[in-house]
Amino acid sequence: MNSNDTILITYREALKQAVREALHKDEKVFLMGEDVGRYGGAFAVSKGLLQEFGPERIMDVPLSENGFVGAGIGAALGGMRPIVEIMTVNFSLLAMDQLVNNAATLLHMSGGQLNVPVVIRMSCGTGRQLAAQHSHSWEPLFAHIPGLIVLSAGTHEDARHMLPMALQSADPVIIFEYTAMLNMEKDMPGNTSDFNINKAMVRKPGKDISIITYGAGVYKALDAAAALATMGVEAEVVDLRILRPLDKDTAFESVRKTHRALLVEEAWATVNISAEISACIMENVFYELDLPVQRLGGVEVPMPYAKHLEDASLPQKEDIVERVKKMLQHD
Amino acid sequence: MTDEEIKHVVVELFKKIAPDTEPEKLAPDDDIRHTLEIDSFDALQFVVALDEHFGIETPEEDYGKIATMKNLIYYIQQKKTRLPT
Amino acid sequence: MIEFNMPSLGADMEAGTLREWLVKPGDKVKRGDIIAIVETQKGLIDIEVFDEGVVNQLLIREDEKVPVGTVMALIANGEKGTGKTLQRLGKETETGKPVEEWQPVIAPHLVKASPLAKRIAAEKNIDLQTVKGTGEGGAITKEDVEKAAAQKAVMNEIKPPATESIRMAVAAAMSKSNREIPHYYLQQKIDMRKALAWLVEANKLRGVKQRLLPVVLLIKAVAKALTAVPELNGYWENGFRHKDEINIGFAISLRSGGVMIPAIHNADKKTLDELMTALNYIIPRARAMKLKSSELSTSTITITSLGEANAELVYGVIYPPQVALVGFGSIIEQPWAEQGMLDVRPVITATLAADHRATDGATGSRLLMYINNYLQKPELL
Amino acid sequence: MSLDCRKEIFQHLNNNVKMSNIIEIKPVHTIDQVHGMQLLYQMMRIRRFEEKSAEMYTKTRIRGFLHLYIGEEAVAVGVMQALVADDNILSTYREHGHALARGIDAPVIMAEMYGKMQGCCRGRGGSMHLFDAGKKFYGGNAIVAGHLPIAVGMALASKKQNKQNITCCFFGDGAVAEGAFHESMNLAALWSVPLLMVCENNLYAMGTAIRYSHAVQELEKKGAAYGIGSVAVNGMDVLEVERAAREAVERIHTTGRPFFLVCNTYRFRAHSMFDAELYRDKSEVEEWKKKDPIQALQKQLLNEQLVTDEDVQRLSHEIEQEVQAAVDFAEAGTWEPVEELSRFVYSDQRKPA
Repeated sequence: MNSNDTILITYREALKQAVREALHKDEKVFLMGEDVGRYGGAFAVSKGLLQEFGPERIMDVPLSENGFVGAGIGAALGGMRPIVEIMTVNFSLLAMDQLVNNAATLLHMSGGQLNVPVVIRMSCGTGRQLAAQHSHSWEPLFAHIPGLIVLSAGTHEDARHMLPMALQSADPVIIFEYTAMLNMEKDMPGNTSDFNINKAMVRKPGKDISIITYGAGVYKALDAAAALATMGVEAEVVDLRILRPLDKDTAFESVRKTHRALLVEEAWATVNISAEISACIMENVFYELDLPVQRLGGVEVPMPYAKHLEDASLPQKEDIVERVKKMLQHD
Repeated sequence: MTDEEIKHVVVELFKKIAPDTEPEKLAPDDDIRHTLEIDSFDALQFVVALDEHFGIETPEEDYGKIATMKNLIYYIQQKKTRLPT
Repeated sequence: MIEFNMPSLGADMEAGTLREWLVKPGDKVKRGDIIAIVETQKGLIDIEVFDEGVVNQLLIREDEKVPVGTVMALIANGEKGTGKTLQRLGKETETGKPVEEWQPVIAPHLVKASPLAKRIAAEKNIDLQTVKGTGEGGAITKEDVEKAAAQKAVMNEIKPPATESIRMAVAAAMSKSNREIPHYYLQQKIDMRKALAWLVEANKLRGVKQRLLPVVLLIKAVAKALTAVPELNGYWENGFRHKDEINIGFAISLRSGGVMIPAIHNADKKTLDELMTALNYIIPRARAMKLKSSELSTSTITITSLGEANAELVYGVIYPPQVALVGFGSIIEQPWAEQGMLDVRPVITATLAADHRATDGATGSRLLMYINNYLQKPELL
Repeated sequence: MSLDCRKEIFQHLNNNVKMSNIIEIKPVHTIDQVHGMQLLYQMMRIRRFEEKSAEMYTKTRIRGFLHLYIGEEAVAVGVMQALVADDNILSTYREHGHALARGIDAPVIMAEMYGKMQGCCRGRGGSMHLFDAGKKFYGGNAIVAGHLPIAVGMALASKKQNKQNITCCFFGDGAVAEGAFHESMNLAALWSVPLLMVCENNLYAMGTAIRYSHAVQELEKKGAAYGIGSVAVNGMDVLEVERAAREAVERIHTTGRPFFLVCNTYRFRAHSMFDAELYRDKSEVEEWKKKDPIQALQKQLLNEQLVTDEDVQRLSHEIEQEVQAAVDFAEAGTWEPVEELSRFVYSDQRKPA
């Protein structure tokens, strides 16, 4: 792609443009969430939108996660196109009943009669010293649930373009957005003609090892791959993007090429997305493997506050580089 | 079994062990190992084959009794009649 | 007649105990009447009747425990019954299908290799047992198999199964040997009386198929001698490289001309029976020219044995990069002087051709002495 | 309602709420013959359908949980008179009565409980999850109070789209103890949405009596606390329920605000089929059975000579045939092929790229 076709943008601005565009395009779309209006969004993503669209379309809601997420589901059933923002993924636990028992089940329980076209946005991730109750990586939790579509916006491109795609889905979509990336400025491809929310993406091609990741792991993996390149290792970085229904084929394709896989994510390693991908690799492309699949996940501890402990509990770029070196060192 | 039938089987056995020889051309009194250039290993294979096909155990001291085709056929006939069928 | 059954009040109810009948035969009952009290794990539950009629017969006594569905009473209704007996759900799915014939295929786990390495090995017909792993913990990786495959391809090129090319390969190797290796030769006559006598006795204990040939004694004697004289077991590659494994290359002459020299691995550690088994495995395949490249490339020394009715002694040509070759002539009867007495003994002449760059005559001589000594004590072989 | 109680409620009211939120429904004594027969027919039909369901349950034709509405029929039938086809309805797991009163055919309900493909949800829902999008009947929800936030959202959608329909949400006294109830009441009032919240107070949350669940047992007071118009009525009297519901719906239309209708009622049957009812006395059940809503209406109609015994017999006979037809339909139904198992997890329109 030509460099003229990229746009320099912050992750926050990408998110905001997506919401703004959706509100302009379809009058049935409205944004509801805690402090999305007068406050301007807890992370300033929706700043200014209240003034532009008014309180009917930028709805501040009380601190009732179960209530307003359920209301979002109801509004979707009633013909609207709600975007529900849960301020942080940590509070989504209070809305779990609505997400699991209603959003995910109504289509099936009704024998195909009812669609729930609701989009839930959640700010999430770690790395800002917010300690145990505000640093959750709940992607695996939601990816476990049939009936939900679970997206992880690990790049600026996805921050900008996943939402419009999600609003075309007849089924409930959960989008994970990453707080730690909000201020990050990146070049984003301007051309979106082949954009989709069905396929994982190879963010950097390589032939020696597949680093399969998503969300906050994507940029870390790309940085690690750049470092590895200086050592003569061509790592391929796969961004899973769609955590349910998981696009396994892209991962398999990559393993067929490199024959080695390192799975990276911030969520606790036990029963995480990597565990699922690893099992799928065993089931489907076992005979492509030249090394055992390896994982780098979060250390299994409630997130500590102190910076050095927080850093140590998450897979970092250096950890990825070290692990890859170890995997490839045997000759 | 007639002598001819035994000879036929024996020839087949030799052909299997030493495919590039022509055991059917052996004269009754030719020294088999010498004529066919069979070494001790092939000879042992042949004794094993005799055991498998005719149920005849050939002790090492009898190796001299099976050196020619004539003797070999006689030896087999003798051994066979001695065995209960 | 209508059947009144022990009702199923939940999937977790399997049986109930009748505690009390609230009706007796002859009583009229109508839909919704409570006619029995049944005890379940959740306590006493009133049981209603869904039909109308006259109680004809009570089939279950009070305090009797019966499974769900058991007929507890018969109720007579003048007209045709509405409560036709319904089959229990689920039965229809249990009807006996023929049991599928199924045999598990469980291959033994023999080598430590990556799945990809295994797949490539299968595709390229490489025996993983012969591939050395360089991966984690000695695991065979894709690269290892591909290396082995490349080697095999080379071997196949120099060893097409045509007699002529075997002749050419032997010619090339022997020319190289004669050109590059400064050979020295030693020879030693060996009395085989004890060895052959021991063999006759040993073979009496064995079935036809287990019989040993004299050559296995020779092989084992050489192998054991090499453990005492390791300087002759190895390669000359810019200097002598000793090999720990004693892999004996055994020269097999092909009827159509040429020789093949497959290796008998770890010959010093094999019993005589195992050596015989190895020969039984190798010789027919060598003659059929079906040897694997690895079997041809791993020997650390060569033995050539002429067998019976042949020349008395052989001066061999070393197979490079090996540094020694042991030759055995035919066993022939010869006059033999021992302790001032003359006797006739079966005698074999052992020869050694050795690379003078690697060893000197004294070393070679020690090897022949050891071989002789071992053949005098066959029971120790 | 005592005066003391009212004072207490007003003390809790938000200052912004100007009107009195506890409403009284004036009794009406006249009844139209045809309408009276209609109400009686609907209640009798629900009861007979459920008795048959219980029978089929004991014979293992129906499985899972089966919660019977017997005794509470007046609530569903009464409230439903006030609703029109465009209104949304959400209910609980004790919803056969609501489904039938809403007009979902008995055979497809029975087939659903049998787990057959001809059921209203193709056997995916069962007794606790009856849905009919065409009838705007949104379940059949088995997490207590889980559907209340959805009802708020549906009402919100109507408001945003300037639709004239309202949303009616049925739930029990147990739900009132859930956080979702309080969040929903707050949101509904805050957003002023056209929502009728109908609490069927049958005095028991499964086996726990209301006195063990609620510090304040006059549940209508909880609506007032959110500034929502609230009234409690005799849920054993279908005419009173109907009148209250009609007035409530009218207020919702005129004010655009939600309304909270508490129907005090009683379930004659156990919570579900497998229940020894250790938590209540048989005498209490017998007392309530004297207030049977079907008997009460029947008696009133006979007294006022609006129906005859023969009319009732004829109704009963028709219902018997209808219910038997539902069973026959369910029996004759077929199982959905297992190959279809994974359908309806995602919409068919979402195809892999």
